[in-house]
Amino acid sequence: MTFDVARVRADFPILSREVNGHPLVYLDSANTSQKPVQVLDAMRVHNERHNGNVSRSVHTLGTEATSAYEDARGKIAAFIGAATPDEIVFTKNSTEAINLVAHSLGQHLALKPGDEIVISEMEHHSNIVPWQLLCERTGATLRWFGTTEDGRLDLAPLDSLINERTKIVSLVHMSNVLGTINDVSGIIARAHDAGALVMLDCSQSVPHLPVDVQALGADFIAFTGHKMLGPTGIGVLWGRYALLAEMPPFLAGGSMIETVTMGGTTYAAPPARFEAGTPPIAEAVGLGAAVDYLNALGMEAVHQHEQDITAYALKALTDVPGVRLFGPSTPEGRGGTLSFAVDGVHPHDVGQILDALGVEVRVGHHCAKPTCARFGVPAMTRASFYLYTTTDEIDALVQGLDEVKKVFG
Amino acid sequence: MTFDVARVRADFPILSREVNGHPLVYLDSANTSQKPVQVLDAMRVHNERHNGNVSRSVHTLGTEATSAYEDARGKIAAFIGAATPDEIVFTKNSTEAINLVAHSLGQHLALKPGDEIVISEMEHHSNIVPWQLLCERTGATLRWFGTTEDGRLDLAPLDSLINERTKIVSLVHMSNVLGTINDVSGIIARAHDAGALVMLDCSQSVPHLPVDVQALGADFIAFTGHKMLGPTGIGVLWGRYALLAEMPPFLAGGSMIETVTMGGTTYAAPPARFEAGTPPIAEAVGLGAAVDYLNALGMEAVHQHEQDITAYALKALTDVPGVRLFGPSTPEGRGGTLSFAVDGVHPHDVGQILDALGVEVRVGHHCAKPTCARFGVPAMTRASFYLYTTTDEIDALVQGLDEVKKVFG
Amino acid sequence: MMLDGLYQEIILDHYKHPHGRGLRDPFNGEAHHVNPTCGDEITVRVSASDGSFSDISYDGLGCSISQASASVLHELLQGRTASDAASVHEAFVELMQGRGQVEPDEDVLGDGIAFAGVAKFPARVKCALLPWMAFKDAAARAGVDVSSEVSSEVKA
Amino acid sequence: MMLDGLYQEIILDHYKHPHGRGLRDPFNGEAHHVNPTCGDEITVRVSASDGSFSDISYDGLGCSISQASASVLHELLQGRTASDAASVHEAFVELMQGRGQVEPDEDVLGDGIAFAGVAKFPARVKCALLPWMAFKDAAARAGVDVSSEVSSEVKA
Ligand SMILES: Cc1ncc(COP(=O)(O)O)c(C=O)c1O
Ligand SMILES: Cc1ncc(COP(=O)(O)O)c(C=O)c1O
Repeated sequence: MTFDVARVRADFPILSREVNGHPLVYLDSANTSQKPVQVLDAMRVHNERHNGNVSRSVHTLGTEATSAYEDARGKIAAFIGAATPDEIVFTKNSTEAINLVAHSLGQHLALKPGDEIVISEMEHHSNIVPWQLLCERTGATLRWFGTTEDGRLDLAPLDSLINERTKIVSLVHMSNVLGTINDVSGIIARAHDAGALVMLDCSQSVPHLPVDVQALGADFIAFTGHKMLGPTGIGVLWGRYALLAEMPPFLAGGSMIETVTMGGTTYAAPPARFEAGTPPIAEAVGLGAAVDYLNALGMEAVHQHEQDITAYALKALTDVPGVRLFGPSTPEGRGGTLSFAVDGVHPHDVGQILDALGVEVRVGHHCAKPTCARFGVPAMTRASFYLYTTTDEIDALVQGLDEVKKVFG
Repeated sequence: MTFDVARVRADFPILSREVNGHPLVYLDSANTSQKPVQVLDAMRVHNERHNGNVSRSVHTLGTEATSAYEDARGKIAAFIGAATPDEIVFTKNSTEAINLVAHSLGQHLALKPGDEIVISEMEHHSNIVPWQLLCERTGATLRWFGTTEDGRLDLAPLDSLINERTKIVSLVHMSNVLGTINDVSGIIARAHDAGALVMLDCSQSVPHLPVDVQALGADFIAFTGHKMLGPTGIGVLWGRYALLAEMPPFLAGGSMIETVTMGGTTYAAPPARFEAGTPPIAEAVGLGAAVDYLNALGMEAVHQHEQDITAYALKALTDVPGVRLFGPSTPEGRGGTLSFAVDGVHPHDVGQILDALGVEVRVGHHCAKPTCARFGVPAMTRASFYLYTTTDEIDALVQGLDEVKKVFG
Repeated sequence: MMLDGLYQEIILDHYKHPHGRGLRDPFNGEAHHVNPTCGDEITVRVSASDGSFSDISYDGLGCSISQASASVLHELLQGRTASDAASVHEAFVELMQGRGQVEPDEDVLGDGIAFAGVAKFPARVKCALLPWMAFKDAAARAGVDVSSEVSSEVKA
Repeated sequence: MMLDGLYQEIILDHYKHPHGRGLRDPFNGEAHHVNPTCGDEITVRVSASDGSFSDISYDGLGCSISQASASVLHELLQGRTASDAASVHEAFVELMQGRGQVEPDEDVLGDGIAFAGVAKFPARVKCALLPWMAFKDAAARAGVDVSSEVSSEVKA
């Protein structure tokens, strides 16, 4: 079966709109993805027919809402190969999921001066700042992997970087700037040998590749609904149940308790322990529908389509004079996220002129200032692809870059 | 102009469904409200036409999404009389908003043993457990107001409870169990005299009464979208700008930074400082539409309608033999949330039989175990009203209670 | 009304006239369980010797389903051997988790068959299971294993 | 293309041939500003004496709009008195916050009128204002007040 991108596109209402008089060419899916009508319909039906609060009512609406919410949890567990739905904690986004682990695991491990946390230079700010703050709170030391010239993790210092003082290693699975898909198996093995726990920021991988947490071997992963065809307002933390069960709560309030008196409180088992307050219910339903949509196409097929587009785009951009690519230059070990510089033109200006042509790319530091600094630039232009991206859209990008060079020639 | 409840009801698709063969009688709005088609449409249009990530792109979709998100912030600021939209922080729910203050203000004030935090016995768990945990982290002491027999804050010990050791006072504005609307002016004056800051949990008041933060006089308030016709997945923290500006961040990651290096990070000004990661964008748009809807009716009119319904319901329930009401017995100083016991029948069973008749009430501890304990019961049955509630629905509740007594007679 | 056999006469009878209620001495295992969503509580004590349960006593606060379930548990398991109790326990848990698809065996479950209707109400399954889970823990503390797997869905 | 006068020739000229660029001594006020969303940076130095700005120097990294804006700022304010500078500053900020509705006065703003088109692009207003905000801070540090209110919407 070939991947029918035209049929896929028909499911995304926004793709038929115009921008500045041109058909929309949306090349910013690493920032946020568009949503198919199936996801929007599922949320609408939920809100119009089954809206009630969860886990709190015996009434029919509450029971229907609870089933819908828990069904979504089950779908997401199956999607990533979790051992049980109880390993899935709904958060508001990836960022909250990482903060949750930084707080709760940090407290559980009783981090102290002398302990070390290892991240990398190619992280999103959401996988940097929570660990910086954890180090501030506890006196632990932050260390990091560097990035090689071709945009890969520099593994040379692996054995010294991860050592008996290392307690937590948290790395991006696929870079949102360089597109690199990190082969983390060696790092995870080393970390586990050293007695450290491993978190992976899968914000960019779970939407685009088949990800199986058993095969990955990490202890926690985070990802976010809005980058995988789902709504804003929902993210996911997966963690090994035995670890979650040992961790203290982070956010506190309704639904995460076992019993409360004014004098003290005991907590529910995971995942409830980590889901304080009314959760993003309709958003979970939407994310469940997004997972159904991805499953129906098959993540292998989605990934293959993106590999094809990426190969085409790498070739096309390499052929544009004055364009400098950051990150791996072949499709192997990378996803469909291409960052580049245009000689003598600031990314802001590149993005502005492309936008005038309906081509939506992201410009700036992509919430990854250290990655930009590593490559000696304050900002980059980034085109990122998804299951609805076509080669025509890559052609539109390339033509747009010619226009950019004309204006700033 | 009289309040046209039939016209209001026509905007809520779910109200025309049936439950167990009976027309839906939804009396659980204190748990979560239903959503008018205007809110659902606004979100749908946003997702189908203007979806992009915010504050990160120069492209048209990103700019449209950012305007929509910031417009919503402006609407909410105006709705509660905030001095500037920068005083509005979007969170995922009330619970996160309270946790944010407990962490960030707790750190800012450098709480220590000997310091005191004052809450009350009629709080929702979301306004109890975050303060218990803050006390655990810092060694501060938690103290609380009791509740009188008729369900009001017991202000007798005000002057001793709030004293020079008090640093934070956090109280519910309207009780989600007793319906009591707390007159907080005296407490706030006393707290400010003592040098303490005051947070109000307005989860139940902002949806139902005109609330003006200038008139209220508190330093922080929290409320939640899903209880005020808006979607799940969004809540609001309002704080005085000067205080927010002094407070350290809580959740960390994308969008809350000024600059990031591997060695250290500086933070953006509020509200961005407290909105790490991709925020609930479509949810903010929905909440903005909810505020538009409430404004179009007028909060005074909404409140008056609920007062009328409450007066009717208080009378009707008082007339049912064997029903014992908790909380204030007249509509003065209370909202449309009525909790009660039915002699000899457990709330679970009351709720189940009412549900069989299509009447959706909440049963259980309502995330307020200490309130239940205060009145000597492990659980209560609660009927709660909103702008779409009719006197016919109150009649259906009363008839349902007759049926309950028949089954368990 | 669409109560679909939830409030069987048998259940209401056990609720209004509970068997064996009240905490008694002696006992060698006790457990206190709470349903965090609704606040129902139960304490179960067992006195186990020579491989059988000479007394099972309990006290608690809760709805008709949880209270009747405790009464039925007492009736079914009091005086039984550990292995008998384990098979009854297993049959009851299976019935409750069957979403209304399991046909109960009256020979094994006695009055417990009245709970078949409860299995169709996901929110109430926890009520029915509360005393049984507390009993299992109390028995474990008395050194007797009465295990039957409870799926995570029911725990949630 | 729908660039609506964003990239005026004047702007591109200032971008390609910036006036007064480079940090110079002496100075008695300096400020470094960053646009957190795009990473643009600028450092502005002022040398203020006898109530006028004898030198305004700057260096930075940024897009055509922010760089051209710094060049125009230099051209307009270098050598001017504090009160002249304040009124030009105010006129420029007003133009930028006008969402394209404000008619610029060439007598006051000179080449600055080329930025009228920028006001229609909310995402770029911050770029144009970056040097002006840094200048204001640098002047304040040199003891000279050049205040004009910047609405919170533009800060955001
Ligand atoms: C008084 C009160 N406070 C706090 C909350 C918590 O709101 P949320 O669950 O949306 O965080 C609620 C509702 O559940 C409430 O009624
Ligand atoms: C690699 C990576 N990590 C974390 C995040 C944060 O995701 P969110 O903003 O949904 O929290 C993103 C996207 O913004 C990302 O690309």
